[in-house]
Amino acid sequence: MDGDFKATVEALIFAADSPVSVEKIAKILEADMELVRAAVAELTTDYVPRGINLFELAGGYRFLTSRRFYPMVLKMKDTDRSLSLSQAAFETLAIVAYRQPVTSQEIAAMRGVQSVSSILRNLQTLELVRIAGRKDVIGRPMLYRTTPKFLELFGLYSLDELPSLEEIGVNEL
Amino acid sequence: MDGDFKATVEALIFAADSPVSVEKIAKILEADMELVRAAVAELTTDYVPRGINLFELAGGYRFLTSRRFYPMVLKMKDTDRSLSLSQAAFETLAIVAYRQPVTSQEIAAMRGVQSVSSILRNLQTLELVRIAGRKDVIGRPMLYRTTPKFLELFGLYSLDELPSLEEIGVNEL
Amino acid sequence: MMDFSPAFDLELQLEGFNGPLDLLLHLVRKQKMAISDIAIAPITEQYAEYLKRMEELNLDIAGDYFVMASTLMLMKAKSLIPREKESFEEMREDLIFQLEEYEKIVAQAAELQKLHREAVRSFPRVYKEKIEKAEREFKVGENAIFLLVEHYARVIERRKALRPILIKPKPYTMKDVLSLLFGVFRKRKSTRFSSLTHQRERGFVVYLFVSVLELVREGSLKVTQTDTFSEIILQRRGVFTEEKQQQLIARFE
Repeated sequence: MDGDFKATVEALIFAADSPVSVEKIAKILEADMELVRAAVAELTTDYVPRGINLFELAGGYRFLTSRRFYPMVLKMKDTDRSLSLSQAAFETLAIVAYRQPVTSQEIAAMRGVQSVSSILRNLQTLELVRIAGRKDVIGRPMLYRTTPKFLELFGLYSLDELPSLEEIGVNEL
Repeated sequence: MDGDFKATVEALIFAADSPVSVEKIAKILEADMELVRAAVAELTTDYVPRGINLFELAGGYRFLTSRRFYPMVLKMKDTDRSLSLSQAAFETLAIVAYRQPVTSQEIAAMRGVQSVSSILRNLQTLELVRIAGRKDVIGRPMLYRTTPKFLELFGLYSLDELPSLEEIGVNEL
Repeated sequence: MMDFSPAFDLELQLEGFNGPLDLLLHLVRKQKMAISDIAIAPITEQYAEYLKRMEELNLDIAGDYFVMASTLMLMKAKSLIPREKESFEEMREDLIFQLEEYEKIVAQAAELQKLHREAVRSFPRVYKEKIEKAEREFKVGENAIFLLVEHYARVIERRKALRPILIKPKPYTMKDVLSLLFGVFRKRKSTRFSSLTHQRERGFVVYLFVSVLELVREGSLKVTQTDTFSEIILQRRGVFTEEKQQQLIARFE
């Protein structure tokens, strides 16, 4: 691996404000995706013992501080990125995450309540959920999906990484 | 040098909001200033060949993208083609779209700010908003409307297709 | 009324329920029942007891809980009528499905909480480097139109938040609804359900429905409906005394 190529990949990931995908890096560097993937893999290994780690998030790569040093960094920052969401909001988010795209009415029915619109508004303001079009049924209700920021804040690379009910330990009937 | 100590210093510098001084790091880690200074020196050397460098600036340390790779970073920033509107600009555009025809003063009042004229000029330059006459009140202020290009960009046939507030569970009061 | 007084786990935070399904699931688990074995009659009683207890503690109970209560009461009523057997079974199946789905959602929500707690142990770099950008073409994303309504909503909500808060009229209580119902039947023998609900809000209708079911159960009212969704006719049986009214009110308070 050419040291400068790897360092360029490192610089790009570092300079971006959100996770950067392998495709994007390959396009910018006019390089082969495989080469980029190899560089990213090497970087990931290089950073394992360090204070900064390379994370796979929201379809791309991003540098974040290592989770091991959470207490010390927290001491400096005073506050972490925790969302203060109610249980009801977490349930609503779970429905959107696992069953997207989904309408507001469908979510309300699943939670056994009349309306979830204020919770959905809140999740939208937090940029965890967004409107992703309309459903092709009478009334054309809006469909909701999770955002890349949701993936980032929940440590996921893609929605496929959401733990299955089996993994959680609930038997799917 | 203890690898974990150095890694903690690395994490702190990375996550800080502004350049951090040796003094501050020493205080957080309850460690000797000399030890912190040594860790910073080692980190600086470690990062020399990489895509990220450690710089001493304004009385503190911070990581920045290595200057050598600036051309590539610039290229990446340029690739982020879909220039997004600022929060303020989006809000202003939304008010024009939903309340047209509307005066600059009315928009400013709704947003709770003194003036939106520079934002409106910007939206005019982007051809999203246009002047559509004057209001028949004292001072005859100009009235703003959205343009056909706005409809085209936002994928609408007509303004009737704007999603309603009601649909997202917000009632205008 | 069957004397049924479940031992209340008062240490449990009553206000900690996240909605009617959460409360129902809690009741089913307490009975160490499988969801699919849910027995409607006892669960209905317990559910009502919980609501009563929550009211006693002056908790702010969302209307959603009463909607579920009336559904349960309706199911219970249907279970007693042979002709309604099929309809009852259908409703019971639906409720079982809903509870099973809800159980999954709760597990998934807990998993998300766990993922989030772990993910936020890492911090991003916050300050931005000023790297000059070239002039860029203006484009909007695919869902920009929805972003537009969201921004508009944000403006409206911010403006609303700055306004003085209007004091909402006190919502109906079971007492108000029962007094109204008794008032009507002191004067006449029968009435249409729709005439009582005309231009009333949902909360009132739910209370009214629950009251009617209660009166049917104890034999003071007869209800006829010839077809699904057709007009419901309420007929008085026996006398609507002040005493009976007080009795019923006491039961709900």
